[in-house]
Amino acid sequence: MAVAVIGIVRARNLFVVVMLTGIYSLLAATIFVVLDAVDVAFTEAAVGAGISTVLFLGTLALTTSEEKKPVHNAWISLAVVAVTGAVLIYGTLDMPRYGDPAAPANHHVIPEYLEQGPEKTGVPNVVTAVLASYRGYDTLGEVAVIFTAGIGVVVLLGQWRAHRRRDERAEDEA
Amino acid sequence: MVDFVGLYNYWIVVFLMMAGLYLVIEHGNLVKKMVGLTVFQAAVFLLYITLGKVRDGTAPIIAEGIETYSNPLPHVLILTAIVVGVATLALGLALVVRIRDAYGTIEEDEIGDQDGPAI
Amino acid sequence: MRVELAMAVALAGPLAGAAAIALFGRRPNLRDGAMIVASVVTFLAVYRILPAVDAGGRPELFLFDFVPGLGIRFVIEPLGMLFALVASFLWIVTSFYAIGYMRGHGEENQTRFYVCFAIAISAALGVAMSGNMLTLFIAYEVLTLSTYPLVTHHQSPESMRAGRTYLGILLSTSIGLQLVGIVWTYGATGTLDFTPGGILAGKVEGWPLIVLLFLYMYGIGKAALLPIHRWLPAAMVAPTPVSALLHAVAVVKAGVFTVLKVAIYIFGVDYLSETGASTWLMYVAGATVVIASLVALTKDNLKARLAYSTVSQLSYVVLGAALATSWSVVGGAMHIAMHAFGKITLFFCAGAIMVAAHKTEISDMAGLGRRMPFTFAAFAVGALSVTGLPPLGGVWSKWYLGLGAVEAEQLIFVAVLMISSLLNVAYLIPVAARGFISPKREGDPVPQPVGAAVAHDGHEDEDGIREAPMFCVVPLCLTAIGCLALFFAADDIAAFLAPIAQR
Amino acid sequence: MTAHLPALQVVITLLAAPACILVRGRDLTFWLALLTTWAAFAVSCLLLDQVMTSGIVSYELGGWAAPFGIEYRVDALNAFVLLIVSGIGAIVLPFTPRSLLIEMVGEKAYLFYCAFLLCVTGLLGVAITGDAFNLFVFLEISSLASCILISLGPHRRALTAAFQYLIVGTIGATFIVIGIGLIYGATGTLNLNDIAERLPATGYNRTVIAAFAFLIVGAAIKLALFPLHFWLPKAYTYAPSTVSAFLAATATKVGVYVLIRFLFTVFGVKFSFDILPTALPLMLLAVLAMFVASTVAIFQDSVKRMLAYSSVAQIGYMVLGLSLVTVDGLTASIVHLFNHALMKGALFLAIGCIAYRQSSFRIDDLAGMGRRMPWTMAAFTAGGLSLIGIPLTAGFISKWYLILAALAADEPLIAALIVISSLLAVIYVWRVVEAAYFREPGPGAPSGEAPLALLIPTWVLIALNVYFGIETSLPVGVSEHAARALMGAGP
Amino acid sequence: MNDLLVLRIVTKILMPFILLFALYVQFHGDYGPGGGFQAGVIFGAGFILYGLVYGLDALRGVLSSDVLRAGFAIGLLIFAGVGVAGLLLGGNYLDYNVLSSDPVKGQHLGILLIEFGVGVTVASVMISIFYYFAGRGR
Repeated sequence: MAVAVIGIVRARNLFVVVMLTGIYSLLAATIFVVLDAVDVAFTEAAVGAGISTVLFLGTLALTTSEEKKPVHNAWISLAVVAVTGAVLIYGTLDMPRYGDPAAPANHHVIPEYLEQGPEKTGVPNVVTAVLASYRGYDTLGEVAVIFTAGIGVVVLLGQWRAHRRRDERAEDEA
Repeated sequence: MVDFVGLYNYWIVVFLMMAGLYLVIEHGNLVKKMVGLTVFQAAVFLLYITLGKVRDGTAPIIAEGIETYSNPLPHVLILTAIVVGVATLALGLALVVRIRDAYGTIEEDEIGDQDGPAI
Repeated sequence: MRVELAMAVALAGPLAGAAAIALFGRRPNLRDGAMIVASVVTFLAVYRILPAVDAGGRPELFLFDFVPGLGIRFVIEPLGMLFALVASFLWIVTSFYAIGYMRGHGEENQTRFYVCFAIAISAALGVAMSGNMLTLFIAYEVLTLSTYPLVTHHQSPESMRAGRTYLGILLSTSIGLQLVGIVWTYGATGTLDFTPGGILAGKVEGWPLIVLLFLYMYGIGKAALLPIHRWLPAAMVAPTPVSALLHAVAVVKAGVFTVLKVAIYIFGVDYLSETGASTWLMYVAGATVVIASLVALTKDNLKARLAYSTVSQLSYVVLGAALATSWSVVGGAMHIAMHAFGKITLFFCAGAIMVAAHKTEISDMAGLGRRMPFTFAAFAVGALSVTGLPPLGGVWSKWYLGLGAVEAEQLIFVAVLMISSLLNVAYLIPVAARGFISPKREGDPVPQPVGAAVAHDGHEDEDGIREAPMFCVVPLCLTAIGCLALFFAADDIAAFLAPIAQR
Repeated sequence: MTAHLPALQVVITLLAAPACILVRGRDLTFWLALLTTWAAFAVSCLLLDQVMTSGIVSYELGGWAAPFGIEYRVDALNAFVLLIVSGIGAIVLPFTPRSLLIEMVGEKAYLFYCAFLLCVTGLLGVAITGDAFNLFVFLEISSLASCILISLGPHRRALTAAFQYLIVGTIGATFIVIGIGLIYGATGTLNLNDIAERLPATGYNRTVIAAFAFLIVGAAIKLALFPLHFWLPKAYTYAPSTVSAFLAATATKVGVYVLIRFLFTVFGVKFSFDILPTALPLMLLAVLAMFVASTVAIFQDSVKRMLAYSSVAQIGYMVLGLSLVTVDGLTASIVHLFNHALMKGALFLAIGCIAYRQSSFRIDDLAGMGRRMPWTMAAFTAGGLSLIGIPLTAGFISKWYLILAALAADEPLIAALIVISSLLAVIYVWRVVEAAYFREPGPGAPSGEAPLALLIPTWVLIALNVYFGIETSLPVGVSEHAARALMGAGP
Repeated sequence: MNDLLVLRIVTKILMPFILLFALYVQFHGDYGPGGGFQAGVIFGAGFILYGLVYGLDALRGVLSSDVLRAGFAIGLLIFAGVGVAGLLLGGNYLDYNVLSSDPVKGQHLGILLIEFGVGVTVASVMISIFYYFAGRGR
């Protein structure tokens, strides 16, 4: 994955970048399977490797596929990134170790989900039970987000007659 | 240093995250910015899922004879987050297309050059 | 109840007048009539309050609270009464004068001018009657804002620049310093009500007290202490009625009035003199008196000279507050009235000269007195009053201030008063004297018969100089007579003001 | 039905948004949107009343008990923010039909209303929820929806502004997600209240500190705290005026709310300010925001941009208040939250009235506007006075409490800085006033006043500015109540 | 043209299976991995494939963009409506227990319904996003 990412950073041809991103997503999905998150893996594969790639390709078809060489100084961004990374690393120092069953994340609310969830909802897939019922409201929000994005795309890319006029006017002003 | 062995997973995630963030901040190409955002978010997803892994656990689908399950909650959250991510992506790319229509370029610098002083 | 009603009428009268003026904007006669009516009604309402205050009453008008215990309250006491009387009376006079001046000059935007004028008067009365520091502050700000359009009336680049100076100094000092002082006071004492004896005693001490006094004194930019006096000369680009009423009476007097109010009812005269917190202020005021007078000497433009003279005279009042004795406070308060009458007369004259002869520079005015005898006579009276010579009102306030300086054992300020009087003589008397004495210049036409004041259309060429229109001349004569009358009324005024200085 | 008020608060607008798509008719969607925002406003009024009389209202969505399901938890602070969001929405919306014609394409009207409702939903959802992840989801709804709204601006630069908003907003949101993840790793719960209870048990380890950093930075991006404000001026300048009015009045306010919530409720005063030195940097940034942004505002040619920078400065005041970490300071912050929503809303609506007549917002092009559009410019001036903090306006009340709080916290320097920075506001407001009233109009100046449909909402906000400058018991009472609760001093 | 023909036939054969698989994922989400979102994506992908091979106009003939736009709304409304139903039946918002006399059955019903809503919205949004991106190129 790291290789894919380095490739993404370095590559200037955007098709390559997009393909690498798709590979990156697929790799992520396999890791999700390894980490027992089958639902997530399924979704990541469908979305990250599928839909996102299609979207990117669509965009590239409509725009351009070569990135110009960046001209500005990279030091500031590197510094920001380095600081953020350092804070994260610092934060992980006290994290529970990988796969530790005793980690606080795995207690508190989880036993309820695992033991009561299937009985109360009649759904053995705990992920679905939590997603749709315990935290159903989050899912409602999620649908609203998708809905918003749909509206956004309609607004932005719809063939509105007035758009044309508007953009021409903008061109004139420039 | 043995103590840190259990953390290296996180550190890989951190590296990925930072690469994504770097892409977003540094690159002037709007598509590449969106790619960066995707990478960044995917890394965050990994962080969550890593958190939820329980050694020897299996996917949290209740079945006979299995006692240890991985933590389902991060999975749920990330499912939602993936969806949010793709929604953002769709909207962002739609904007990129429109910007390209209006300016004829998707490089930040060139866009900046085209607009004169503020209205 | 009747008195409270009168207070409400006094405050609302000018506002109603403003509304009426705006309403009749297209019909000049009706509009000007409305203004006269409003000014008369306002004065009568203010006058109606007088007996109650004289009898020791403190009528109160309460509107609403911002924060529990802190709201818009109006209370009237002798000091405010005096200021309100002066301002409302002079508004009537100025209204007539303004009509003559504005028409004589053929000014534009007269309606806006009169509307803002009326609002400014209302604000000045609000300052006079305010019952706590917050109310005063609000009225003070309204006064600043409503006079800005008057200063920039001509909308020329020059007047815009002057307007910016005006607004910049007044707003930045009031918000930047005064408001901090007010909030600080509130934080320290929990009240902002004007209380006899002050509210700060025992609450703020030592250095903070001096800092607080500084915040107030320099926060009251309208009092024009030395480094922040620049707005006042700048404001002279305004039409003369504005300079006359607002920048000799309403605005600047609102400033020094606030200084007195703060000194008496926030700090407390006794507390000030005990702690000596105001010692620095005496020196600043004294320096302002002298330096501004010196600057006035160098000005050839009549209005500029008068403006610096005002700066100098205002510091008399500040000095009165800073000396913090009962005499000096009474003297300062009295000076508000005395100087108002004197200075408004001078400004009226300057305006009349401008309307009639189109002259603004003193050096050009030689010999004009013969053609405009009433104007120049009144100028002489006003100048003498401001200088402080008997039998004119100005003498008394200086007298009391001098007594106050003696009482405070600050004899140096007696000297300052003397020097300042001499300087007054030096920069004011020659103006009047020249008008009468200097020989007429070559080519000047034969003077017109005296009293041939006819309606002036503003386009008469310089050769036909004659007395200004009736609307201008009558008011300035009235105020000159007022200066005279005040000389004889001084005892009554002192007695009336005595309560404010009671221990 | 009163038991279900918290759910209704969000659901009403959420249901109306898709309904708009189905209805489609231009007028019909308008009335639908209007009705629902007013209903949401009514609900938030009732909620506030309920909270003030009977304390915290908790609502379990889906009937699942708190740490397992998602909980809505309304205290005085949320209820107040909800009131601001829904109230401003309700006032701004009637402005849109006439303003849309000019600044935006008419046939897209129903999509606009849909996006608007979604934006309201998102902001309300953020404000009301008691669950960390739910907060993120609704934050995204609001930021995507506002991105759409911004992109509708009349100039093509609206597109780049929206793109930047999207990128920066997503980074901010992702930071918040990282923070939430770390905190979940440390405590095992997502319920805000539950987190607050379980945090002390972690001993505030390094994970918690990192989570804190990410959450605060994420929130700071969202609320445009200096120097993370760079996205804001662009977005507000190029968005349609109605949108600028709504976003300026609500979106950053919700950001401030999130910051307050994390600092005071979730992490608690002890951790946020005693263990970590958060107050000082926040105070520094706030002061910088006040000065730098105000100074930049003075040099702007465009009124909208000027107002946008002024927003950054005003956010500085809010953060300054809370960085004092006293009940007084927090009260001042919350009061200013409310008052600033009123004044910025009014000012941007006044700009919208101008936009009805001319397309330029340059200060030079406003010359003589005071005579051409007297009511509009009078409203602008009144709003500007409120922004400066002239007495009898709401702005004065905020400044008053802020200065009092600074003095009470023994920070006379801060008090002085607050005052001095208000003077900068005097300068930039005055530039506009001077151009409008004391300069002669240019040849192309418009000749008519904006229609009543635009003037009425503008003047309603101005009237509220004056009303709440005089009758302060509502904002101050609620804010004090909220501040006490946040500082743990009991109501 | 030949490879296109192959593609067309393969697509035609595949279509029902893709859609069937989508439906399976949709309704089997309770037992195995999957759910409304994934189903919606797959469903959408099926149509996108169809559109790629047969052209946008053919797809428009099957599903007009107006229908899709209605789809966005209906999906969300189903979801939110289930919540309201819970409210009307005396429970809290999104409380499925009250949907049926037996709480567990109610839960199951609720989950199915909302997953369906999710699926509808996601599928229609995906397809219409494809529409707009593809439709703009021409």
